[in-house]
Amino acid sequence: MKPQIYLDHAATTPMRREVHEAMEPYLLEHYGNPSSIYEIGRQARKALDASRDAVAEILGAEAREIVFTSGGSEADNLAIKGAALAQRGKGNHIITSAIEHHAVYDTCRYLEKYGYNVTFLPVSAEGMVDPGSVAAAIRPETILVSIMHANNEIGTIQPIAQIGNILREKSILFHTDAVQTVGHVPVDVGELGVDLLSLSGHKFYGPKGVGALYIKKGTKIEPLIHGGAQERQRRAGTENVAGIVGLATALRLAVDEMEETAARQRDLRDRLIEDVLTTVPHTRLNGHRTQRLPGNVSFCFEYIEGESLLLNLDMRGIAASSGSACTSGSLEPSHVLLALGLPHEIAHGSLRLTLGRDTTKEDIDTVIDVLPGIVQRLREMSPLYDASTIIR
Amino acid sequence: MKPQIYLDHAATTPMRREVHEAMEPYLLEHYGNPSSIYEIGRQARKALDASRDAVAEILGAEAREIVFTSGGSEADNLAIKGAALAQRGKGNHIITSAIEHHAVYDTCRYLEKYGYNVTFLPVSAEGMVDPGSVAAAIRPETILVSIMHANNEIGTIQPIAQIGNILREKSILFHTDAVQTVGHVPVDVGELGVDLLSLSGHKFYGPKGVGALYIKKGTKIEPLIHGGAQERQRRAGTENVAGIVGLATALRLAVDEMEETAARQRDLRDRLIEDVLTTVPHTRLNGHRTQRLPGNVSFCFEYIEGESLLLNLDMRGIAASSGSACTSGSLEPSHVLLALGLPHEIAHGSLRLTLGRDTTKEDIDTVIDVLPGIVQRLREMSPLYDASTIIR
Amino acid sequence: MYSDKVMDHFTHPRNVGEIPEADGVGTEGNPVCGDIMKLWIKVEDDRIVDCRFKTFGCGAAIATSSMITEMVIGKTLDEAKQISHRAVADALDGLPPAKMHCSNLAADALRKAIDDYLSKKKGAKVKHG
Amino acid sequence: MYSDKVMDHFTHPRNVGEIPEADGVGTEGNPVCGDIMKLWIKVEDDRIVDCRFKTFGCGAAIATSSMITEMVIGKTLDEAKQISHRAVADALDGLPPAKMHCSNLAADALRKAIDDYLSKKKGAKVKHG
Ligand SMILES: Cc1ncc(COP(=O)(O)O)c(C=O)c1O
Ligand SMILES: Cc1ncc(COP(=O)(O)O)c(C=O)c1O
Repeated sequence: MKPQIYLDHAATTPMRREVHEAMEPYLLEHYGNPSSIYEIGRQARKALDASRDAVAEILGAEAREIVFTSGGSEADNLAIKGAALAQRGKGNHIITSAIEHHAVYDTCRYLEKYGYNVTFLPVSAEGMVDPGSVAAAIRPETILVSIMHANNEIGTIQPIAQIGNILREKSILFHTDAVQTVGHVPVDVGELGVDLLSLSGHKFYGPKGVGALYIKKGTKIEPLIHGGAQERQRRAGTENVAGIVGLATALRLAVDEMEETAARQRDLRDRLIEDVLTTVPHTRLNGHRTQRLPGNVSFCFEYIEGESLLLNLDMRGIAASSGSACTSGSLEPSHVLLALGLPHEIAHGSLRLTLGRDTTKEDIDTVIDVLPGIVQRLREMSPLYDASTIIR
Repeated sequence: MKPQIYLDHAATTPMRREVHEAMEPYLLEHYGNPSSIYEIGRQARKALDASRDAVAEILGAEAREIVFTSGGSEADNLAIKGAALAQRGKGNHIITSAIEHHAVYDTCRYLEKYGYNVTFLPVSAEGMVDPGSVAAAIRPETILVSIMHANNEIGTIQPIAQIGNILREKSILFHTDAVQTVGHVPVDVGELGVDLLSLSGHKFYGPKGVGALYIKKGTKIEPLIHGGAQERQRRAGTENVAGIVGLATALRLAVDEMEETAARQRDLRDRLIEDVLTTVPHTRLNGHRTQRLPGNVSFCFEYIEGESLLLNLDMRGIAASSGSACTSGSLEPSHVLLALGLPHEIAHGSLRLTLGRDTTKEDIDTVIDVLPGIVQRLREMSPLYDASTIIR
Repeated sequence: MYSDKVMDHFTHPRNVGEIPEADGVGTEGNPVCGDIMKLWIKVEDDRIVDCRFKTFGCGAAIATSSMITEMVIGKTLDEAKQISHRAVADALDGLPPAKMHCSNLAADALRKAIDDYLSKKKGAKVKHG
Repeated sequence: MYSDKVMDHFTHPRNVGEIPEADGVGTEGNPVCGDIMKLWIKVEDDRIVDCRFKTFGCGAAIATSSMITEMVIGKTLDEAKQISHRAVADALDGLPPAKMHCSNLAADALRKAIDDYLSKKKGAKVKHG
């Protein structure tokens, strides 16, 4: 049973048929190990090379600057641990933001255990990092800055190019987690001024379990996975050839239709935001009103809790999420929402609806139709509701 | 163009159609993120759970003891770095062998840079680790022993259960890299007496880019990839659902037909070994004569170099390898062959032929037919050949 | 994730609402953790004759609240006090491990409501005595 | 991986073998590295009239050996000495980066063979002179 309305594209996207078709030969016939010198290995190697060229070209990079990984999390870990360990001699201070994905956030916390000092920059109520605060946080021993390109929960797009400009002349590495932007908005490593950039295939209609890290040439990085000489010694392990071909194919398709898809999504997004804000009282929009991902809508509904909202939506055929899908196992409200200054009980009532390339006006109409009733019903069940409405 | 005779199954195996069929729904329809609570996420979660159950059952483990990774290399890195870092307080000595795969070998070398002491145990001329030497190497500060189950180049199967017995009562973690044995010979974590065991899907007709690490319950391990709460906080990142389903399916199939396949391969293997040793002079068998993988044949042909041998075989439609496929990028002869005591020039002349489930008697006949001529031709071109034949 | 029973109680929660002139009220949880449960009881002859709830929380929190109201109506106070966390979860055919704390909330809120009733009664007795 | 030209020279190597009464012999490489090349030349009037080789090594080593014998036959010693590493690789339509050292071997063996010839000639002159 497929949900009729899938609105959780920030969690993962359905793989495109064209991507599957591109992968299939490398799952079956061309099964060679790309490190082998005989014909069937060379076929795999060619596919790998072509995929690397494609990804590099799209990002404005060189082929040898692309390292394929098992996903966004590995790319983030490789970037941050790899850069931090390789710069040990130079310093031990890292700057990041309070709203990073756990793959960056937890990795920085982990490094604190190993003698690194990390500054977690606060963000504005709209989830913006102030480039000035990055500049102000720099110390002589700062070796790395990691600020995400766009936030996965609230959709706010960060001023990466501005931060890149501040860091350009300094010998501080700059990483951005672009998992939510690559394939959705233009991403060019030169324009952003980054040394390291993470992406993940399944966020743009490619396969799960494959990602990439851009590593600007000359950037020293310690491998996370040691072993064979794959990926120019920066990432060991037999390459996921089919996955890599799938990632490159999906990225090419996403970039080709990006402008059109983004414009359509922005329209639907804005309609959804406005209609919900006007029809459902005590509702807040999370994230920035305009500097946000084309497909991201994030609300907090006061007096109710997110999971029960999701279950109700699921029963109506609407798939959505509350906070990051990755963290749904935890009981703590999202650190991103708390960083916006929201009190705990309001952060618990968050709903993220993320649009995709197939999302239609009808889908959005259905949500607008169904959502107010569900919220109202849950509020009526909530012991917080009555009291507060009286107070207001 | 498919090579007619693929004899490099230790490098990678062709994925089975049944595996592809099992994966396909999770590449396309059931694309949900397993961490999501709505229906399409729960489908993915169920598939993940079922795959974990299957792998656990086959290994004689519990489901929660299985962590899925992006392959054998990641599993090895997670096991060794994860265990070493988590035991930091207890000691800093690691015991391993001189013939480990680079994913273990290089990881241990890497840890040496961070204050760990590593003993690389020598092996016999047949590539055997002496369990007594493991016992003798133990120090009060020993925290981890890592000995591979079977070697990928020379096929020698190690006495893991015996080593496990020695370590059983000690508080020293025991890891085995079983990438070459899982799916090929019986592997039961209880019988082997290990705390950690690595495996990789593409070595048993499953997909590339997915593997697993068995982590005995109670074993403390630091994650290699931090971030989301996936895999019980031991390995972050959106799960490669289709890959994991493929791995479990392939393993089930491999285990079901293991006995029959292994018996057939052993016959062909032994015929190949005997015929080549009798028809090609100045040839050595690498590895143990009987304690070896059912599909592994490894020779050194004196006076010639492996790559030119491989290219000649490839032109005759035979895909084979020289040393490990992963290391074919390097110019150094294999550390495994050198550890057997072979001089450099002989180690350069190695040829590995690894049989698969589809390998036929005809395939082996063709190799036996073609190989002596190729070797002879290359020898006639070799400046080392004349001189030496005279000396002998 | 959730059993059919949990989903049934979540979708069709029994006894939602307040009892205007309740004999006892109990609140458990706090908004920081994302779960608050408030429970009202009506008592006659040491027997709970009505029980209603309001809950802010996840699916499990709502289902356990609903479940406990069903379990408790008709029971004596002594019987009601003996309803364990486990019993609520079992009556729902189990809860996911991460959600087990929700069954605590419901049982604890009930206990608080009973205590509230008993202390009021004692207070009334003292006054009249 | 290898160009068609490399594969052609590898598959059909030109001038394999020894020259029994060679005027010069050069050996380069060592078995530890996995590449040894031995090259014989026949010289008439300061011109290389024949050149043969034997090589223990990879595909690139065999192809560069074969290539250099073709390039060198008919050349004067001075011309032959100027054959650069790059020139051998270029004549083969390039080599993979990891294999570039193989073209060094061939050019170096040639230089050694020429030096051998020259030093013998000098020796002969000295003896007869
Ligand atoms: C013994 C052994 N360990 C580890 C690996 C690494 O596995 P993977 O290539 O899946 O990372 C391999 C194969 O390459 C192997 O043969
Ligand atoms: C911003 C961001 N970074 C990193 C990740 C991790 O990517 P993956 O799940 O592919 O490891 C995600 C998605 O989960 C993300 O949204």
